[in-house]
Amino acid sequence: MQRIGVFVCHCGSNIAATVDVKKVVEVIASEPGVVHAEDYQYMCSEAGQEKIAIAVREKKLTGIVVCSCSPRMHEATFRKAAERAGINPYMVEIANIREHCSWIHKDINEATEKAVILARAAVAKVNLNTPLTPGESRVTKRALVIGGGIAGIQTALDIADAGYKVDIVEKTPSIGGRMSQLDKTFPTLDCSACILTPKMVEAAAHENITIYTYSEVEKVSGFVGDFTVDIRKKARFIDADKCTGCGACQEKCPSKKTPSEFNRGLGTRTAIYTPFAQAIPNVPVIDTEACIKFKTGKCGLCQKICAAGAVDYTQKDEIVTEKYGAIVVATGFDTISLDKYDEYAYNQSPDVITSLELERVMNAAGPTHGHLERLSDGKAPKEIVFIQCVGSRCSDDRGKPYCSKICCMYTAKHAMLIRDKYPDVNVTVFYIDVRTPGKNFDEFYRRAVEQYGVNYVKGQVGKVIPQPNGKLLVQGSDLLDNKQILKEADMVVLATAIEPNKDVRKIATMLTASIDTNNFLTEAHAKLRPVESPTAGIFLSGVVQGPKDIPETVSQAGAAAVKVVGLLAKDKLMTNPCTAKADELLCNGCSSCANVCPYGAISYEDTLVNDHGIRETRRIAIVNSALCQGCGACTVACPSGAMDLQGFSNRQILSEVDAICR
Amino acid sequence: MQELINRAKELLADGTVARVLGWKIGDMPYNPEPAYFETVESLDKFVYNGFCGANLSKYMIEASKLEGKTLVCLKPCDSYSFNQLLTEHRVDRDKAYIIGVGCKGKLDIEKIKKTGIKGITAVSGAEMTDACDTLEIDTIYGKKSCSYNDGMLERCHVCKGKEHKIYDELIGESRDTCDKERFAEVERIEAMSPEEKFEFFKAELSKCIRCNACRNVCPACSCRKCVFDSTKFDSAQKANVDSFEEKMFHIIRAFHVAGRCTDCGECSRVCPQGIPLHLFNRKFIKDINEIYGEYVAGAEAGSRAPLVNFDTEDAEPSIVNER
Amino acid sequence: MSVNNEFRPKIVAFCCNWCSYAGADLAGSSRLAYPADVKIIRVPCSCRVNPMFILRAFEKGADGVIICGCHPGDCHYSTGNYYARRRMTLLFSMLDYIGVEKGRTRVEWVSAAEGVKFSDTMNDFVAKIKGLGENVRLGDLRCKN
Amino acid sequence: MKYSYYPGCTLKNKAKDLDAYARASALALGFELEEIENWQCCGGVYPLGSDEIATKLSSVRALSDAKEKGQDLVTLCSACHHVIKRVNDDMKNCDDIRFRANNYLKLDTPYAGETKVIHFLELLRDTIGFDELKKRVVKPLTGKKIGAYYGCLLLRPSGVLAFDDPENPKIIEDFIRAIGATPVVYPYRNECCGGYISLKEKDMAKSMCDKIKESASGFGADMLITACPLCMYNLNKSAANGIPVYYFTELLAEALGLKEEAES
Amino acid sequence: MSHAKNQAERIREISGVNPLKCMKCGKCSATCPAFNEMDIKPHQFVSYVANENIEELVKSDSLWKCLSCFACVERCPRDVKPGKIIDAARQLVVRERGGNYLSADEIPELLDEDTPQQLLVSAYRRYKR
Repeated sequence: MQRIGVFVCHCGSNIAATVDVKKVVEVIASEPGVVHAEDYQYMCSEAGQEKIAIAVREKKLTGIVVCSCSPRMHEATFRKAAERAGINPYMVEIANIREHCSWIHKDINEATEKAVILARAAVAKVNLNTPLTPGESRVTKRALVIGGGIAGIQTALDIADAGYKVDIVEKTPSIGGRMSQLDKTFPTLDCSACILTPKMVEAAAHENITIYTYSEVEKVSGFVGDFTVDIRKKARFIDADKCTGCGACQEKCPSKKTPSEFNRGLGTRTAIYTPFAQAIPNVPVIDTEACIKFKTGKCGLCQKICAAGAVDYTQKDEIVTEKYGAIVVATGFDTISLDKYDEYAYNQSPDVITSLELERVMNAAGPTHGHLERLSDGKAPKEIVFIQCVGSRCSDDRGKPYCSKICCMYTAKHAMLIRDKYPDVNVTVFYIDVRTPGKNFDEFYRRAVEQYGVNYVKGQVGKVIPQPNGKLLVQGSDLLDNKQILKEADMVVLATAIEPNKDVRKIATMLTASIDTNNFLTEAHAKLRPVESPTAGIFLSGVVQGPKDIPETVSQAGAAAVKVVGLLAKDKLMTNPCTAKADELLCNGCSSCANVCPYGAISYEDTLVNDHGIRETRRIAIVNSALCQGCGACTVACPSGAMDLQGFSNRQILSEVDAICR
Repeated sequence: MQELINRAKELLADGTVARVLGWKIGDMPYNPEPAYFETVESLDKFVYNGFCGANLSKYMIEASKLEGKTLVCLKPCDSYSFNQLLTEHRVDRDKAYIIGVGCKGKLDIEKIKKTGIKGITAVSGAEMTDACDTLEIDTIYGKKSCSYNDGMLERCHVCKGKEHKIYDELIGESRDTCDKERFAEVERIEAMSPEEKFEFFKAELSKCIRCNACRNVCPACSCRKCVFDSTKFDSAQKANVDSFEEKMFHIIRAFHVAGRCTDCGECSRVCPQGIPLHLFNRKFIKDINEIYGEYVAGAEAGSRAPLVNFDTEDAEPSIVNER
Repeated sequence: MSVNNEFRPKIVAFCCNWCSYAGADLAGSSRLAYPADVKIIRVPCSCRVNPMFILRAFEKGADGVIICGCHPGDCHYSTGNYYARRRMTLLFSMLDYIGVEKGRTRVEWVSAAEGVKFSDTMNDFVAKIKGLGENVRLGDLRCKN
Repeated sequence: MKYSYYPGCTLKNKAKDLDAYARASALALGFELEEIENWQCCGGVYPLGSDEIATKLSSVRALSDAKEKGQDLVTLCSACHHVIKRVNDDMKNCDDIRFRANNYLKLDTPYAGETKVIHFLELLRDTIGFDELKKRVVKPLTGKKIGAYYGCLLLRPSGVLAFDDPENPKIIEDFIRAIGATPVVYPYRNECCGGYISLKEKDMAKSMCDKIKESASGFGADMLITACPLCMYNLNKSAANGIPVYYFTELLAEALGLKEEAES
Repeated sequence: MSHAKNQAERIREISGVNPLKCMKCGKCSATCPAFNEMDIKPHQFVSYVANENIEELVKSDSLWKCLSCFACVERCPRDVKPGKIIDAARQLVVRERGGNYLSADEIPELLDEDTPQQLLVSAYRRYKR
């Protein structure tokens, strides 16, 4: 029988207001195995942890139950406290009486009754706990960053500057991401390219950074400190070592009609192309779906023209396999499809565009060379209407339930830039709320109104009605005037909701990283561990975690880098000792367990066993504890109960069941 | 039968096999029992007829540990069990010399007795070489007869087929005996109201005396030590303390063999209380076939059982509520 | 048992550590109430839930058992919930077959971000179990006498 | 191929031709519309209140009748389609309504939304296919510039009607192309004609229809087509311009060379 | 429960709408083709119910101007369905005796030779008990 101490935390009033902690102490003290029970204001405080140490000393405790917040919060804290007090850290169990009890129940009797039951279950479990010792695993001192936008670039630079090797995998032919598509940035109106390009160059030149563009992560295995990743380098059909980036091939390419991804489909590109002038690497790729040579076998003009002899139509995809200690996901975002929002006539009129498309229109390298013009007829607009929250804050199934966060600011930016450059153009913004928290943000928006005379109308637009004369009639609400207004516009710009890059679900599955219903990756803790995934060794940078603007993205990218560096700085990692183990006397050697093991951690060995005097050689399952991650799939596949999971054993869980159902 | 005995003698004599695993004449004309024969002489007691229902594949677990090869007689349905044991590394193929024996359906003495035939002294018409359509039975009350089909085990009416799935050689003819819908009984229960279902199983399972005959005979239930005998789940029980434990035992037993059970029907054959235990296993087989696609345990050695397999598009558990 | 003699079911919820347990934590920190009848047992993965645990809960007097895990495809261990899904489907079907009321057992996939779903699920499950009443068919007769 | 067919009250009376052209065309295209026996009026508008049962029963009867025959239920009038499709959705998805409706009706087998409700246009699109229809056209309406008028009932709420993109539909435009004419897309094609409001608020309906017709002719339409007798009525009351309004089935019959036959 | 609260609850029940879901964006009013005919505007239907100001709402002319065209229902980003609220308010009125907006006497003069049956039955459903 264990000697168990139970410590009931008040958590200020978080627990104590709804759970009668004194009563819990009183009832639990008479449970079998419990030799000590007390309550305290804040068990996680130093004084609280000291109480554990004192009780261990004085009452010779062998097991500890802390009734407090979620184990996901402070299990590690109390395990360390136990270890300092001289008890094996795995002799600690947490009864979650805050998140699972006091915070969700109102009736004090009901909550107290439940807290007691949860405490009993934990006591019952500790009674069957056994000391466990973590193993050690090595750390590969190299990081992988998935995504080469500003988030990925910044994270990679910070890791590389700390002295560690880091690889960037970018799906498109160049790093740079969404930021490279922007014209200006808020809240100061810097040119986006002017501040991004130096970072791109720095990353490319950094001795610790390897960049794989036009590449995708194909397979991930392993675990924190020791991931193995297959990267598919898609064939560019250009020998990057030979290419001088002269651009002659692109000038001569006769296939010029493909919509340019970089210009959001507003302009065209050639079949052999670099997405934009400052692309890194400055090595083109051949789009085989557009290339005449690939489609018909004829042409081959680029190969003929290339003085460096870099064009190679026979190039094949290549798989690079590399080991990493940590992986950062920085896959960024895209705008949502507007197919379900055609009341705004996006699919009916070329003069209805998204804000990201407007960035390209305003950009000197864009489809209109930076001139603000209607895409239908090239005429200069006189009236422009901006519509906010298109697809954001929607609880129907058309859009996204969240606020996309960046739209209020970029719309103020667009409105201001337009009014500045074209003072004769009237700008109207239909908004629901203007949300501009952030340093110098509200001031920025107010300047748009006060200094630049942008007309902000509180109310959403119901319909954009194309007119026979080519104008767009915008039918919207003016809620302050309680009127329905009809405004004739030349252009309509939609602040389209952003969503995580479509590939992120596939990547999250490969990484076994949690993902939420909106396809943003989940943080380990919403407040305290915002750049880590709950999956150890996986870190989050940029919009993949949630909508954010450039300053926030860069801060978070740096934070993710620090977390990676902290991990890579270690030589060894402690492994989870809660691994599976087979009882050799019960094992049938039937292979059911190995069939369900996702890690290939189970093998079979002919083992000489002594089964109550019968000595024979049997086929016995052996678990490699360095590979086992402790899911427990094998334990249920095993019919004889030979396979059990340490820390979550059959008898431990059954004892919890019994305690709850008692 | 003589052909079989002769061949067994030959193989024993030339040292191909060290022993023969077959059936030995019992104390009654209808109760032969599994036995090893290690000498040519002992084979005089060897018998193979319509009453040799016992599935010998499970004996091969122990026989695999012995020196030399064992000649084992497997009926078509037994060969599925052997394959399944092979898949699970429980038997050694190299230690077995399999003679696939013909089968014309096996008999259930209880069924024969139920037709009113008592005091049996001799039975004829159940030899492998017989046509097996009528049984001539000598009793202390005189000569009786009974249709072979009427005396056949339930499992033979839903026979999986007369083909052996694994063998070294074949001796004897088999015949198709399948004349019933295999899942008809399961479907009948499925169609009941929850109350009726519960009453049905309560009535059946309350007869259970936990003699473990079902477990002992079952070729899939071959654990060195059963969970119900170990301390791993605090589940070791000997007596039938309450009705729940019977349910738990039989549900878990069926669950543990789900996807591995070849539906050999031995559990029901040996149950001294006559509980139709195969109805549990057959329910799992039916569900597996319907939800995850047709799967026949033991049809092929090395195949992956449905419960250690998955498909990303599998049905959700809520499908149960919709069925 | 509360004073007004209202039936208070005993409900065991097995929650995987990575998604559903975290979802329950989120329900808690978001103060999304559900009845105190639900008691959560933390398991590493839904594939750790042995049918024995479920039957044992019923044996000891539980009125409902719910298993929560990561959404299929999102398992922390890649494939655990796929196995859980098959096991529970077959087990539930067997329970239905022997006459246990449909709805006493349930599987729900709840992610770490779905506090609302966790709370809604538990509210709904408790309501359903209350509708079914006490679990007489699978209760441990020994303890009830 | 046989379908159950629910004509609705107006098609037996003021909108006889909408019905006649459809039946003639259907036969020519190889499917038979079998009128449901003893159908009752759908009520014209879908009863929005979640507690209204009695007003939904006539639809349930028609739906159940089709189910018994194992046929899909074809509708033609936009209002009937709207009402029956929504009631069907209730019967499928709303436990309370299903329970109470079945309680009232005491059908041999309870109805739970099993029948598939399809509009005649969907039949043309999904069963026959517009490409195939085009092949069957003998008198293409070449040169005609036609505006499709959808109105509200066929499109909204899109979650239930699932007819087409509610903001930018194309099924009638595709139909127009199939019969050899040129569709004219104009933004008011999914705006309301005024519906039942025209009984008492005649001016309001008129001004709404004016907008629709002006928009259509502004984009160059010579005529409008519709599937709804009430839309037809309201649009014809508008004095905006002389642009004529036809039932789509009339043009279908014409293109198939059946117009005279159908009229006789 | 006060009468106003009771009435508001009835409307929530009949319509199946939760007015608290509204984020006050005004898209319903931006959408409504009958907006200019209404004294209480579509986005206000929601706040009237939320504020339990039913007495005013049921007196509103808007009850008889809504076309049930579902444009507001279709476009509402919060799935609030103002069109269902106003119909529920209308139901409250017509379910009370004498609340009919249409009387049998006035029908003949409203008809013309082209009036389709559909118009009559629809109007009846909407306006009368």
